[in-house]
Amino acid sequence: MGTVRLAFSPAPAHVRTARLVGVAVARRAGVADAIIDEVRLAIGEACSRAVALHRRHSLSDLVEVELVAEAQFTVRVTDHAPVDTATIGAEGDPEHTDPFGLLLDTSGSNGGAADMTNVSDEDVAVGVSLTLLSGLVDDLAVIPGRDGVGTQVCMSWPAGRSR
Amino acid sequence: MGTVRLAFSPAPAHVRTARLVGVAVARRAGVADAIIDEVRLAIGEACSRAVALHRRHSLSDLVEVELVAEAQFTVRVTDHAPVDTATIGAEGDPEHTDPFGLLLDTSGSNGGAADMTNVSDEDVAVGVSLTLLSGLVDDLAVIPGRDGVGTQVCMSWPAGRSR
Amino acid sequence: MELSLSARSIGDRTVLEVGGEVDVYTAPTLREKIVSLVDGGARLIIVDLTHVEFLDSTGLGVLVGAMKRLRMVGGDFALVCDQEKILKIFRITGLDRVFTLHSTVEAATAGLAG
Amino acid sequence: MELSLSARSIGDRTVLEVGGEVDVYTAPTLREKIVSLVDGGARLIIVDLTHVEFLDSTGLGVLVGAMKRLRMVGGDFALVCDQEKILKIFRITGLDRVFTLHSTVEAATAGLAG
Ligand SMILES: Nc1ncnc2c1ncn2[C@@H]1O[C@H](COP(=O)(O)OP(=O)(O)O)[C@@H](O)[C@H]1O
Ligand SMILES: Nc1ncnc2c1ncn2[C@@H]1O[C@H](COP(=O)(O)OP(=O)(O)O)[C@@H](O)[C@H]1O
Repeated sequence: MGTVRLAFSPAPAHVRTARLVGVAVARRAGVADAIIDEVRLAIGEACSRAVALHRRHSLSDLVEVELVAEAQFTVRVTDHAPVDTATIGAEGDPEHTDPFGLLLDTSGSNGGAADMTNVSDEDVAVGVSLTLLSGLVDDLAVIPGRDGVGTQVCMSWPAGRSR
Repeated sequence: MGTVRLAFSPAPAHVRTARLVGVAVARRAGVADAIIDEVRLAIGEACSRAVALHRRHSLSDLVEVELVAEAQFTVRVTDHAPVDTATIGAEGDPEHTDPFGLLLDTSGSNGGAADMTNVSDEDVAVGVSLTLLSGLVDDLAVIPGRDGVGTQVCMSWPAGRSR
Repeated sequence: MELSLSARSIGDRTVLEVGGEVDVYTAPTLREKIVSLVDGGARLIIVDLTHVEFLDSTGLGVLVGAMKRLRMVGGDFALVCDQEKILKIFRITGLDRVFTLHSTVEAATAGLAG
Repeated sequence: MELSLSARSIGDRTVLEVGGEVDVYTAPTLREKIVSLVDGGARLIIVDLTHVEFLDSTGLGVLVGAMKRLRMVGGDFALVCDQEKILKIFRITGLDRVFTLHSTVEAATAGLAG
């Protein structure tokens, strides 16, 4: 079946398109029905994360998704946002995100409007995104983009068919 | 909403993916429900044609689709097949394809196995493809690809929303 | 969405009911089915497109091929279709003048030159 | 597929029934709805995820924001979910330990600290 590439302006609506395409190609590649929900969620997460990063840096560059159907079904989602420490800080170490620490910064101090604005819903989302991905996908790698710009989220799943 | 690009190996299954994406983006761009069926068919035709041309020339290059959602919803389908006279002959002039002449070459002579093999089902399909496109799409242009390789089918429809 | 095919006999007529999407991906399956019906002796074939949701030029190519195949063996061929969306495709391509189109299976069965 | 939202009151509890897909595209609508319920005086909110077909990290972010918002005004917050597919998302992210999750609206209504 070969390769399908998708590239889209960093708008939330297109993340849905990416999920749609990802699932369609995965099914045709022979990915088992039982894991299609995970594939859908993982592609959505990787794309939402890329869209969020582009928007945070006011980048209109397209987010890129490459889908390759061989013995494995491989998905690569590439963003072009500068890899800065803020991003890495906000995302944390995917294997060791502490949901209480990350999310409930206001709970110990009994909360307050000022505290709450420190961690927005979007920050929480970006924070749990890689945690979710690493929990969902056994074969996951997050690598720096070419030329040191952006990151690439690479994921793969077993596929039944190779054509 | 901006731009969505799709590129795929020249396999029939991916034409379905292209229709799926095209319709999803068209809807979000605000293309009227009443013409969605035409948009689906037109994108499918343009992509089937590109896949057929790549296969005829044993090209594994990806077929490219660009979808732009602005005041108009614009679709550009690009193939990379050499533009040879055979192609142009088989496709004919889209405005003046004669269905009897093109399809029924065996009817006058009462038919025969030898005659029938002259025009295959695929030839018929490629022959009527541009006819169908030009009948379906008011705003249609078929232009040579960059560097004189391939062709680009450009189509557009009114879209309600510009974001 | 997927192609569905089901054939039945009405006297010496064979009715092939087609459902779902007839496109570049599924058209080969439709062609094989029609070839196998003709190889199996069917001479008067009615292809019922009532439940077809999508038809493209590849599907039209297969239908033209089927008609030619039947004419070659002295048979006949008719189509059933009452969906405006599909009829429009026949009209645009001029194939409404090439095929015998009926709106019901009954009309097609009566109309075929046995 | 599209997000559906419908709120009803059971005594001093507000039950927000959510259906469809809660993702990066629809999460802002869910957030606005919850904010407007809190602004309208709701203090004990149960978000019923029984009919949710898809939930991603953006949706989780909105739910966390809702809980924080309610705690700040002295309210309370609970979730209803019995779909394994969705529960798995809470478990992977550790949010099953952060949220109060019930399998029915009745259990959630009884459980909320009024
Ligand atoms: N998933 C994708 N969708 C659309 N365009 C892409 C995608 N990946 C790469 N491209 C575009 O293709 C061009 C070449 O990309 P690259 O991957 O470097 O080339 P190649 O893989 O053909 O060597 C780039 O300009 C890039 O914008
Ligand atoms: N629809 C598409 N989908 C995927 N890749 C594409 C598409 N269109 C172009 N590309 C890739 O992007 C690269 C740059 O294409 P081009 O259109 O020349 O660049 P740009 O429009 O960015 O100037 C090419 O390598 C081409 O393969």
